[in-house]
Amino acid sequence: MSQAIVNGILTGGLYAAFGIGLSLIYGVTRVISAVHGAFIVIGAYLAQSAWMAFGLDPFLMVPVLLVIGFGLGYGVQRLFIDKVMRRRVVMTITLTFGLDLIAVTGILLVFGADLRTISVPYASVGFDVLGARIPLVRLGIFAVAVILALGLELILRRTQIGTTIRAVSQNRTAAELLGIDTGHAFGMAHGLAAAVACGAGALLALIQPLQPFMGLSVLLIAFAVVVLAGFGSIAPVLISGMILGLTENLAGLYIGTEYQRLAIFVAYLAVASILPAGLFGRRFYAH
Amino acid sequence: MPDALLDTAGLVTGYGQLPVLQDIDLRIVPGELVGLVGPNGAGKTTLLQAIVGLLPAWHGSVSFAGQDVTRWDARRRARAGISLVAEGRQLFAGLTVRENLTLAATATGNAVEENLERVLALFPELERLLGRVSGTMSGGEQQMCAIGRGLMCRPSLLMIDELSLGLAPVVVDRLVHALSQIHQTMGITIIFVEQDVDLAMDTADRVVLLGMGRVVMDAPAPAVRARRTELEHTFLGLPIDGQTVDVIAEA
Amino acid sequence: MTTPPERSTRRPWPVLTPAVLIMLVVLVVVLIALPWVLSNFWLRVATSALVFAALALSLNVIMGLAGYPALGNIVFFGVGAYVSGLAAANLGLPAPVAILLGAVGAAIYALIASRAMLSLRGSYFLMATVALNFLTLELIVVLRGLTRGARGVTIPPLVTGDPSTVYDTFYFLFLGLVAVGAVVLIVLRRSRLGLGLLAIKGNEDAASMLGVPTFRYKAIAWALSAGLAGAVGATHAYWIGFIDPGSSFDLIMSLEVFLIALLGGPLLVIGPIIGAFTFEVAGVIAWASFTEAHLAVLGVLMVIVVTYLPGGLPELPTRIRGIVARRRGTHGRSARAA
Amino acid sequence: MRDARRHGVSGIATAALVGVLAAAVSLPAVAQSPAVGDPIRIGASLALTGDAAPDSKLVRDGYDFWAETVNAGGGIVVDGVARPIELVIRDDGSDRDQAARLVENLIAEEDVDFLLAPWGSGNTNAVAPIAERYQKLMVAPLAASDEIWEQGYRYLFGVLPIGSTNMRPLVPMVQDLGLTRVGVVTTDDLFPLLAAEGVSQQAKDAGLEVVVDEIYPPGTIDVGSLITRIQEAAPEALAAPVDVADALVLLRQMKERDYLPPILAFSGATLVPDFLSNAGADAEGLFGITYWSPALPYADALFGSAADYAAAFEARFGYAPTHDNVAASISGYALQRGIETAGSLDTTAVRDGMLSLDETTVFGQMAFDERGVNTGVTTYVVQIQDGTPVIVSPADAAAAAPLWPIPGWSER
Repeated sequence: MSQAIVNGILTGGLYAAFGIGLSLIYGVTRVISAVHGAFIVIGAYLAQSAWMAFGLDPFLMVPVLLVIGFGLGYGVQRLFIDKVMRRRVVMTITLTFGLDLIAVTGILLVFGADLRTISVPYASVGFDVLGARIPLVRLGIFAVAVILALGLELILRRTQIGTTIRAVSQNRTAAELLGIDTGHAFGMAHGLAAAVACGAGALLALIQPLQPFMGLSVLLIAFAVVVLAGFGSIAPVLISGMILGLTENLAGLYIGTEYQRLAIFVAYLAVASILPAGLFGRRFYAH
Repeated sequence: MPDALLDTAGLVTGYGQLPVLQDIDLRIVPGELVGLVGPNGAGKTTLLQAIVGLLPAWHGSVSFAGQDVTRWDARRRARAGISLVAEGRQLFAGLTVRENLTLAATATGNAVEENLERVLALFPELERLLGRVSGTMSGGEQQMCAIGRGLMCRPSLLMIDELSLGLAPVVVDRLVHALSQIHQTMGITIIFVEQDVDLAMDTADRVVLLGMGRVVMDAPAPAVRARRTELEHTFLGLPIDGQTVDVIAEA
Repeated sequence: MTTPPERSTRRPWPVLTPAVLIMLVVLVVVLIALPWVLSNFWLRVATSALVFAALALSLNVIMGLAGYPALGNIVFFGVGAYVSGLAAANLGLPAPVAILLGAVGAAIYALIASRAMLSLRGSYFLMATVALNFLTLELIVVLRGLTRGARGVTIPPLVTGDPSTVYDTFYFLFLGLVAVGAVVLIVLRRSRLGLGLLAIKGNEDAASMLGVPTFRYKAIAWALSAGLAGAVGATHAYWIGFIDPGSSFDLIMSLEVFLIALLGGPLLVIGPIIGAFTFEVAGVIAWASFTEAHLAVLGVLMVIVVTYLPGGLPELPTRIRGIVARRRGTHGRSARAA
Repeated sequence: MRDARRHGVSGIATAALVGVLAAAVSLPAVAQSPAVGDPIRIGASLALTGDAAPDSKLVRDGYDFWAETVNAGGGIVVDGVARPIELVIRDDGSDRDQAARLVENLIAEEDVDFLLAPWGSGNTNAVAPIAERYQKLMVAPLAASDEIWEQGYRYLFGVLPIGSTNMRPLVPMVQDLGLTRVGVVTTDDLFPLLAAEGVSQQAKDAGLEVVVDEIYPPGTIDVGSLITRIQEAAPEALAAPVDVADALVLLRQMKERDYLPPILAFSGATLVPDFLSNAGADAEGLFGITYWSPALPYADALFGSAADYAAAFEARFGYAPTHDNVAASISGYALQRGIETAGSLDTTAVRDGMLSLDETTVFGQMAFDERGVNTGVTTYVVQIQDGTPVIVSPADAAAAAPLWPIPGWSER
């Protein structure tokens, strides 16, 4: 039991890191970005490559990935999404899924179909608390995920660009009237979201063998996280991630491991239909 | 006659396929305080949107401070000094008053502190509201914040849509007072849209009356007051024959 | 000088004008004649096109008419396949009964899901349909006592004989389903229900205030959509001869259907048919030339359609004319609506 | 020039082979230097992209290796004419419909003479009816689903035994070691389920206690609960017939938890290069299942001994072959032997030829029953000892004794 809770929370942190960017993009641009999973996978592959080439620890790679992810997100927003952002969701989802397919193919062509993993020397290090084992790697992943989340929150709350992003998400016309470059602001928002996604990829690479087509399952987790969190600010996303992690682990322990994934989708649909606004309300930074 | 601050020539625009403004010629010189009046659907808001660049001109041109800005987008015009306090105030409801004000200054590349002082001097009420989330304030407070935000952009032309709509008389008095302060002490040219014709005539130096997307009357406030009856015709939607319009327009 | 933006996104819904009628007749004749003209390979391509056309028609019932972006609608294809497949493999029911059961089963499944999901709108509905698809997939996998789970189900053949007989049979079966889909859409479009659905698409709250029983209408539309998708899935199960969870609830296939519906643009009936054939032929070419990157080709197509052809194929002539005109040097800025 | 070199190389190889294999049934084509004829076109739809791409790559390399080896020797001699092999491989992107369509195209438009199957039971299931409809022979390297072989397909052959038998040899080994408590965990996938059911049943039949029997979703990121369940049940031997990615996840998270059962056996995954390169030192001591090892005393006229096959394959592709590679090569070879026995390319004749085979290949014994299943294959338990897979069971083939318990994480 205590082990399942520890696992659930630690993995939940990672799930939250998958979902945060998606939540931010939707909150600001009202676009469900299906290319988000690809950002995570790209981050994972880059972290793995750095590990292979230079022996660089994935945790140390995170800052680099933040920069790369930012560039990717900014570019995707300005080059593609900007043009169709205000259309119906049918259009934006098709566009982003199209981008996802292109990205996945790119990953396949660049990195090949072979499995790739990272095996850090401290993989078996851990300590026991109250009868539950806490692996150091997992703790590190959780910590970095939380730091990424809080960092994003800080940027949105405390910086000039954060204020601009929130302003643009609330009233685009007014922002234009003030001379705000809204396209740039949307780009920044998507950039920040993709940065977190790319960074989270390094964390994923620490526990999961990499395959080019793994993006979809990651994307589904991100969907579930944001549906639970309701596109609010960052804290609900963190909590939702952990709820999912716990759901999965407790279902695995008490109902049976084969129901683990089913439990996630049941939680996802149950919350979506009973509480359409998510567990925490749906307004984006509207206090 | 001084150079025009704003000059629209043969301006035509509208929404979708539907033209709203027909051939608008409007010339405003620096330092004017202009009230824009007209019945619902006459095109007042549309005109402001065309001036500020939210609607592209189909025909005709818009010049501002000697430059042809017809092709400029709203952002560029804002930076050039046109500020619009739009209908419904359009505050960033989730942001605090301070954030709303600060953002306006930084977005247009203006200093924050100096302009904030200027706005707070004009609306001391905002001082204690700086930390409030703007969406939670009263209508009057929101309008002050909106006007203040417009001023943070350091405009040379400030346009206010629906100055008094839905506000209590005491608040309206307060805003009218502020308006003349902005006009006189800051020397900013102002166009404001007002439903209440009498209020517009009392406040403005010059009144422009729009009807069916055209300028029906454009005259100094006292001259307009003298033609109150014709004004009422327009507001009631009665047609005014072309000749009369021309006479009035020339006045 | 700029003129008013010429791109009007809100076209009036096309009705049965003589031109459309002639197009329809030509299309029907061509579709019926195809098996006599095509080689078995191309007949298989055409059959796939019909499968996609039927699915896109079914999607149009809920998406085209009611405006509900059911991205995960492939779930009903899968449910239809499983209901009929299990009925045939385990109970030994004859194919027509099994296929009918598949359709009914999928429709009932939609009605059950509608209670929970049709109150969601836009992106939320979209994501919920995706979740429903994967939830159902997991259910099929977990209930392996009933469904054989990940092992899949082998379906007894519907017809035996030489390849041509088999292909002709399935071609006409799917053509029949396309016809059913077309009739359903045309009848709906002209009925009160259809009007109600279009009202819901325009503005659901307003429709509700005007007395349109929005929930009931949406539920009926979704059940019809699901029933048709279920019938396609059921027939497809016989066509392939083997079903398993992964390929019966395949999100990529759902995306392809989505894209085809978009290609059809505002032409609710003819659009998906032309879109599906265009898509399939393009697909064959793409597979031949970009084996490694064929998914990227699909992706590029999706990006292009959304970015440059949001009105679908019907918009293509106008677009091309626009590009040609620009090339000819109406230099000056393009008519870009800000 | 190129041809001359080929002949030269294969000439040496042939000479060596003739010496080693006195009992070789047929002499390689080049020895007789027959006239060179049109190629025999053999089609295959493979998942070069998509989910099944890593597995399919092994199959593709196996096919290529067979075709290249045959062609290096001049080709298959049919009616006195040496016919080279031309493989026509298409990518189905792991998509069932696409696989079906591609096979249709291979038969109807590309006019191939024979077919080799895609990787896996799912896609084989999808294309088998088409091959059947056109009466094209198809040989499947890796279609272990029991059910496929109950469909009465006349033109489908498979070189591997059916999946449910896969992990069974583990049971006698565990018994020999005097252990009684076993566990089985697997993912919810076609082959893993079959293998798990098979070994679980076998263990119960043998009187062992199955203390944990779990299924979990493939691709699960967090298998913490599964490990907790295993830990609580404390099996002495754990069989986990899961694919490479899932095996890596399970192993990694056991390591994080500092847990390892005394005996841990994956199925074929243990021997896949992808697994070994990624698991590195963590693979030490793990058990696995194979149908083949380069150390086995198998040989045939085409490939030479198992060791020869391994050496030549590694020289060509840069990694040591697994039974997946060899099974793919042998699929081609089975077809080749069918053709050679029949002396023609006629489907019925080749089918009869294949059914009549009963001979040793580099893959072991090869003999097909009426269903088309190869009944000659022996299954071995291997263990990674000092970084190398060695056969540890059954005893008569064992190169070493099984070492257990596997050293714990802290003892490495």
